[in-house]
Amino acid sequence: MKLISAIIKPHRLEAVREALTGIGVEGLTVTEVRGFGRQKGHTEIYRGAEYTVSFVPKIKIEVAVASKLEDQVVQTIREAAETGEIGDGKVFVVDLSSAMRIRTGETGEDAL
Amino acid sequence: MKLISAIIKPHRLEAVREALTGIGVEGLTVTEVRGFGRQKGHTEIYRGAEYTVSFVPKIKIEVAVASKLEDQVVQTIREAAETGEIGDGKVFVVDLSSAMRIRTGETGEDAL
Amino acid sequence: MKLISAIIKPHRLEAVREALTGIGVEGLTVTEVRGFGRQKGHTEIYRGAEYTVSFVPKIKIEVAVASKLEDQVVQTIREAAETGEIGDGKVFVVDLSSAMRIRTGETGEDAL
Amino acid sequence: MSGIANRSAVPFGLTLSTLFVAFFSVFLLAEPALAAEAVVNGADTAWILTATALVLFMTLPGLALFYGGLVRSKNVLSVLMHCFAIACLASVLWLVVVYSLAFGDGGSLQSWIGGLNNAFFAGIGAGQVRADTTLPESVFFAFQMTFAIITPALIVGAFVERMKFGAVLLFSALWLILVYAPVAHWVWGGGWLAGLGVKDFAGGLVVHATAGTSAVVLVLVLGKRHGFPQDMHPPHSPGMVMMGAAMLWVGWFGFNAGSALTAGAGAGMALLVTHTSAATASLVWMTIEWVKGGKPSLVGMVTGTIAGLATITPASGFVGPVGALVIGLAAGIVCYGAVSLIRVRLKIDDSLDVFAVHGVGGILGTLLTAIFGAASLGGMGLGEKVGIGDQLWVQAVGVIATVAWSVVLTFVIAKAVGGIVGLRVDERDETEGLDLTAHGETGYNL
Amino acid sequence: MSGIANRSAVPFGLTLSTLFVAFFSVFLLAEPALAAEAVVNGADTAWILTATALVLFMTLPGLALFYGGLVRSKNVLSVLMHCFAIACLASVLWLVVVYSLAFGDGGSLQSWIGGLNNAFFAGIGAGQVRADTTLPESVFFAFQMTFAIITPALIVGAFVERMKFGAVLLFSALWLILVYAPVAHWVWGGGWLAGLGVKDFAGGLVVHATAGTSAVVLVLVLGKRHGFPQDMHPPHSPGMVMMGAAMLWVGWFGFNAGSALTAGAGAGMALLVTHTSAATASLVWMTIEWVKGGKPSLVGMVTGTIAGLATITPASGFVGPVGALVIGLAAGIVCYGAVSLIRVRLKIDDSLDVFAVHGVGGILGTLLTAIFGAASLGGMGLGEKVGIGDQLWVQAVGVIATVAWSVVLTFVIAKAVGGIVGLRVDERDETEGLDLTAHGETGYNL
Amino acid sequence: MSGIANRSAVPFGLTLSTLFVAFFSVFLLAEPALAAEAVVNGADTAWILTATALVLFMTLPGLALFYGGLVRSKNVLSVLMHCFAIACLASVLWLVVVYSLAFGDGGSLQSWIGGLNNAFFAGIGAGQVRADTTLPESVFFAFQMTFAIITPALIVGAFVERMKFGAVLLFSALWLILVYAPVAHWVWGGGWLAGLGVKDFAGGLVVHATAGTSAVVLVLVLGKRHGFPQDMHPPHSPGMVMMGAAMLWVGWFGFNAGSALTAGAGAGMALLVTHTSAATASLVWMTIEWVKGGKPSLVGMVTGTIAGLATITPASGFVGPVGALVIGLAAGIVCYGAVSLIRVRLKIDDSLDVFAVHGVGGILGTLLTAIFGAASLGGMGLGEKVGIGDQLWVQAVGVIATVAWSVVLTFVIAKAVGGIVGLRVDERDETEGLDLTAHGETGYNL
Ligand SMILES: Nc1ncnc2c1ncn2[C@@H]1O[C@H](COP(=O)(O)OP(=O)(O)O)[C@@H](O)[C@H]1O
Ligand SMILES: Nc1ncnc2c1ncn2[C@@H]1O[C@H](COP(=O)(O)OP(=O)(O)O)[C@@H](O)[C@H]1O
Ligand SMILES: Nc1ncnc2c1ncn2[C@@H]1O[C@H](COP(=O)(O)OP(=O)(O)O)[C@@H](O)[C@H]1O
Repeated sequence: MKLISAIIKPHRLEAVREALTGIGVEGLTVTEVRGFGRQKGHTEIYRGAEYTVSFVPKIKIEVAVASKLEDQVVQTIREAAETGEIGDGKVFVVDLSSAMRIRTGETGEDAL
Repeated sequence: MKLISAIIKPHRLEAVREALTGIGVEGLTVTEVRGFGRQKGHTEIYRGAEYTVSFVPKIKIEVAVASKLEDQVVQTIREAAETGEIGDGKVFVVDLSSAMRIRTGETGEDAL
Repeated sequence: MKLISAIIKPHRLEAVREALTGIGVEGLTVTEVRGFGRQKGHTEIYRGAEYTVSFVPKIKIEVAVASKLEDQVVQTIREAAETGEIGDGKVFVVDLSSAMRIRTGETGEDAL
Repeated sequence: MSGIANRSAVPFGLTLSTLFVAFFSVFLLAEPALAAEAVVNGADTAWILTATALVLFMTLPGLALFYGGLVRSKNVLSVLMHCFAIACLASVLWLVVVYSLAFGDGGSLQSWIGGLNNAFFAGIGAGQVRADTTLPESVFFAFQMTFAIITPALIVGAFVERMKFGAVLLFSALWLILVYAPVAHWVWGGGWLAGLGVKDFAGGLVVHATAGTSAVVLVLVLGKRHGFPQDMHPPHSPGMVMMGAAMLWVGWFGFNAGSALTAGAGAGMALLVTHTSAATASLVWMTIEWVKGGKPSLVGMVTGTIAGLATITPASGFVGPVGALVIGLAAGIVCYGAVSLIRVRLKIDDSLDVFAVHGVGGILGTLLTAIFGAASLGGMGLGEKVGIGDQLWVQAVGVIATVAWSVVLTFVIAKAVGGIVGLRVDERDETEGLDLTAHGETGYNL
Repeated sequence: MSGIANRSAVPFGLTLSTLFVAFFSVFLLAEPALAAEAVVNGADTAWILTATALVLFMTLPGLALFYGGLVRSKNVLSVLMHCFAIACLASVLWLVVVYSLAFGDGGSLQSWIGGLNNAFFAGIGAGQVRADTTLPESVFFAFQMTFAIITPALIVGAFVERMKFGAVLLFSALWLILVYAPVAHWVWGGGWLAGLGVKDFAGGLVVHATAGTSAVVLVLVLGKRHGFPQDMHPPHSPGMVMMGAAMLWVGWFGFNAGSALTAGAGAGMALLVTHTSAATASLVWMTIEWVKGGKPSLVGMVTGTIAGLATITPASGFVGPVGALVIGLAAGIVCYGAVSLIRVRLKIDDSLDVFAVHGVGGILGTLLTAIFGAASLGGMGLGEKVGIGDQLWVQAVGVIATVAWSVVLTFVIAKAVGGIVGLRVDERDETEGLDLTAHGETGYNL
Repeated sequence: MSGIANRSAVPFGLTLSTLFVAFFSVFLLAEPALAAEAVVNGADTAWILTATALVLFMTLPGLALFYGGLVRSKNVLSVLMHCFAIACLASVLWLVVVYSLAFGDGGSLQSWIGGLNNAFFAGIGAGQVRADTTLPESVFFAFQMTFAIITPALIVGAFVERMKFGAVLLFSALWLILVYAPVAHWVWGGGWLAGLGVKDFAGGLVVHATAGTSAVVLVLVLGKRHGFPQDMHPPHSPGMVMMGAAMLWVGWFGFNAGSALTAGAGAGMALLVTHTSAATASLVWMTIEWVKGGKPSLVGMVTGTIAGLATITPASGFVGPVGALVIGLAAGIVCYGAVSLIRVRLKIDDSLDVFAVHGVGGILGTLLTAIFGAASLGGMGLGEKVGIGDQLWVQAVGVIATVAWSVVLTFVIAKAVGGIVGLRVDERDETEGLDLTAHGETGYNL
């Protein structure tokens, strides 16, 4: 199993969620994060002084999936999240050594 | 070492933390997240229009533990987090390739 | 590739970001989390009753880097985040099985 | 108003049909039955119009914010909703029947309750002057209405985070009719306590003692919040609490100085002593926390403010500034002790300390009125040949009667409402929070 | 004021040079041309000074918070900014020219528009009494100014989350001069609608019908928010909405009871009926939501409040308390229906329902004034030999004229502003939110 | 009051025993020594009661929110606490001694300071009329008290996020006695500046110049915030800032128009010019930001509002509306420049710009009063044979005396407080935030 994390632009969340639902993903977890990267933050002015806010609001989506679905899920996320502009974000994948559904105690792919 | 992530219902956090402390876990990190899954979100009505909020508030607990403790920790989380209702959440485990305690520079299991 | 997560004190964030930028890290993602560990929370008094807040505000930094940079990045984080006091936090490293830049579709180390 | 007001009517006896007649009578009898002899004083009217706005401001948004900030964020909207809905409901009921019960002519029952002659504002000409005042009756009516709005809203603090919304409304409506109306009539409407000489300038008994006592009784029927007292949470927004307290303070100028019903030295002194007591009690509470725990808190300080305000309320027309200093001191110490006793020691989940602050404060102030109202102690004087002891006894009778009536009636109403619609939400809703489960909204979508 | 006021001036004809002369004339003509014969009444002045503060409070911060809480958190500051900036701009314009256009002497054009004689407060002595009142003209001027502040600010609710800041200011300035000034003149400044006998006590036509109608026209020119209606979000802070609504309610006492311009029974009754309608409409809206969806919401309830307040506004000096109950009932039902019709069914993105609440409420109240103003229905009477039908016709003429003028002029202004500076921000800014992109700030840095 | 008031008492000489006697004298001497000849005017009283509520509202919650929103979220409660605690402390001190020092009879020292004759409200009958007014002395006392509340609270903006709570209280208490009381006496209590003919209608010198100047001196003693200026953060809640500013604006009507002490044309004009200056300065600040940085901000705009209000304050009873336009314009430009100079260029960490806005504004307005107060420039006139130049000189003397006294005394007090309890929290507490470390609370538990 794989745990796929995607850092995306906040306003793409709904599109990504719909796209993933469309290919049969049944669950995912979302975190509000702040990103630092090529896309620069912004400057706020407060009474004549400048404040640089280096971080940009982003959304992190985490989806655990069976390994064979990895490519499809990554592609789906990419398509839904892409705007073509700097700051579109990343997809990271790590191996999941085990998974369990708390309610039933099911493990492995049944838990997803 | 293993990094165990559990997505649980927010009101179970205190119970899980106490249970983990009970079996000797000394540290953990908590994040407020939103989940999408079998448990459906809710509908809010605003002046005659319906808004569907697809996401449900969840808590993510991350605990890094020695590999030999994995099963015990996962079981403990499960017992404390379970309510038997849809939406109780998941436990995911990934391998931790290294760990370090910032204060002392200790690494490996000593860092946990 | 490695995915390095550091749990640090909130007021060290700026220092860590600058130190990482200094060694050429071009991106990172930050999450506000709450930590439980040796550093104790605090007690609030409300009209004669005590409330124990067990959790301490922390910041989680996630950086994906080429494997060969792991040590340097971990050390850099450590140096910038350390205050020498309990609660300075941890650095955890997991293997990253793949990465992709959403904007371009680049994968592997090019995506970072 | 012959034929409309049923002079022997008591609350339980008021029938829908009587109200129905009253409702339409205003269309039929636009001419006031009684010619107004007295004249309106413009200055007094200007001040009481203002005071009316100030007292409404105490509840909306003052009290709502004060209470809303003290609960958890998942229940904040429900608290605001309770205060707002009660305010609306009390306003309509005031017009329909409660004003008449409190201030109308009770005929042979005048010692106990007013009549129905002024239900739906019937029998009151648009320009009519309220007896014994220099105000148009519409202004007196509206000013008193704002008191009837805040009193049941005060009780909200007792039952937050667990009571059914329908039960909140039904309880408040019945309480207003069965507790507030009679006690207001006894003290201010020419009833038996007024006859005895009970002094309650702005509502130590009518407002604070009734609400505070009823709060604790309701809690005993309703039960504690799930997890109380071991698993509680600090106020979700102390800043919101402070904002509400500040608005209450400002609005209280209307409450107490408005109760003079004239724009003169009496109002001025009432304002001054109100302010002095509030400031003193705030500093006292702050100091106690500082000495005991090392950290004076914002929520603590503003709780002291409200204690000082509630306590001076009955006394505010009768004492001088130095009396107010002492009353503020007493308010801070006694109410702090009462909070620790009731919620912390006795573990009664009067969640936001309605009894300890308002009930205790109102009663304390009512008794201290007898002392610091004496001319020899800087007060305005207790009246010819009335000693402090005499007045203290009269005040005590007022307290006992008010408390006893509130306890018994609230118990009956709470049981009745519990039987009809049920008092509590189920545990799952309580856990998830009332905002979402009862009102379909979330407090903060940041 | 010879030589200064250009008596034939109409808005389009006012030239900068005329204003320039007016500006300096106040230095030259410090002595008022006209000796004040009437006397100031202190009590009335005290009340209207207070009412002025209350009505300013309605906009700042009341309306700003009411609207700000309804949008998404990324646009909250832009909404506050719109309300605040419009308030400032309207204040300055009021002094420069709008007061004079609304309440100045229009000479031969008096039926249509005031003159420029009072531009920059020229020709008004510091102690001068406003004609037909007992108030210093400075007080009358300031009180009326607060109405000119809130009216364009009401329109903000229509165009939130997408309109350019520059366009907001330009639109509001032109609208104030071209829509507000003439309509205020027609109804309150001695213009043709006043001559016809149109009754609009506190602005059902002048304030609510103009703002509401213009709101919907502006939206049709401006277009919907990106994602409307399928992808909308609930209010980001219902508590902020409630706080704003409560402040509006309290401030409305100044709005309606202040419109009596005296501190007497007329103000008292206006306050009472205002309050009654607000409370009733709130309960009605709550009940409809409860019955339909199972969950009465805080935002719903306070929307009812505003509907009740807007609807009673034109009637508030003419009806009695029972009339107010019926008006509140009608307001709740009709405005609820209007919201569902306009935004939900017709999918017109009048984002915060300015037309459905203010426009519909103002028009409804203007018509109901003819009915419940009748003495036979508990009102203050429609005047000698004026039947309900007669008055209804006159009121309808007022509505039609106001709506027609607002529609046409708003359309022209919106098109003009669109041509000059462009109405909308680009889509990327709309997506990122106006707070950051237009004002360089973020709402919550918690 | 023989034997009680020590006519030669100066602040340093006031002994606890004297106060002790004064405290008990109110019980012994309930009968006022002086029969009140003048009569209370109800309308004036109604207005000043209202104004008192408005000015309290400026501090609680207005100023507290204005300042609270500007700091980081970890210090928001500490700022609210500072404002609230100072308000309470100032209220009690006002009663104990400060009113008497400012407005009591100073006997042979009358030019410099009042006496102790009115300590604890001693020697003032409940119905007594304040000399030279038509108000009960209780009302005059309370109204002036609200000025003594806000003035030390203004200084909070200078030392936020780093000063010890105990030091805040001690500093404020000493400052009120040693700076505020004498300057208020000089200007308003019949002291030497009043004798010179200094014009300060509502506190350009007494309130804004004292607070502003003291703010910057205190900062120089206290030191900068850790990380200033390189590592600063934008305001944590611009919406809270705006809410506070709006309340300050509304409350300022009480401040300035209340300072007329009567409900007449003087109050009306004061209200109007106050409003005009506020609106103008807001637009000016907005425009400067727009032109310079491309993005007009909410915080910037409302800072302009406060600058406009502070600047018009001394002038508000003396100038006309067009003068107010010019004063507002000057306020916006000069205060904007002052902010940039002091905090941005000179890097003096007067954190929330108390000096640049209040100090500079108050001084500027005091000087401009001499110009736009002239009848030839639309003002109310400077008096018989007083030219603009003459008055300007008098005003300058007032400014110099006020500034000099404030600088010297504040320096001494700050050093003394530093020696006794220490001024600053330690760095760790500063980093963690004062809410938790000093008050044991957190601002937002969402
Ligand atoms: N090496 C990295 N490790 C973790 N997160 C990263 C890394 N690089 C970028 N990110 C995240 O991805 C987001 C987008 O990256 P950025 O460099 O701005 O644009 P792009 O994705 O177009 O290359 C960043 O805001 C950050 O949250
Ligand atoms: N495949 C997944 N990847 C990541 N998180 C998931 C996944 N499936 C579920 N979750 C998380 O677990 C939560 C609970 O899942 P849900 O399907 O609602 O109920 P249950 O745990 O009872 O099966 C979700 O809200 C989501 O946060
Ligand atoms: N086993 C663990 N798993 C996950 N997070 C941990 C673990 N132990 C500690 N942490 C995180 O590191 C933070 C610091 O740990 P703590 O024990 O307080 O101090 P120190 O890092 O000095 O040992 C904690 O607040 C928590 O967020």
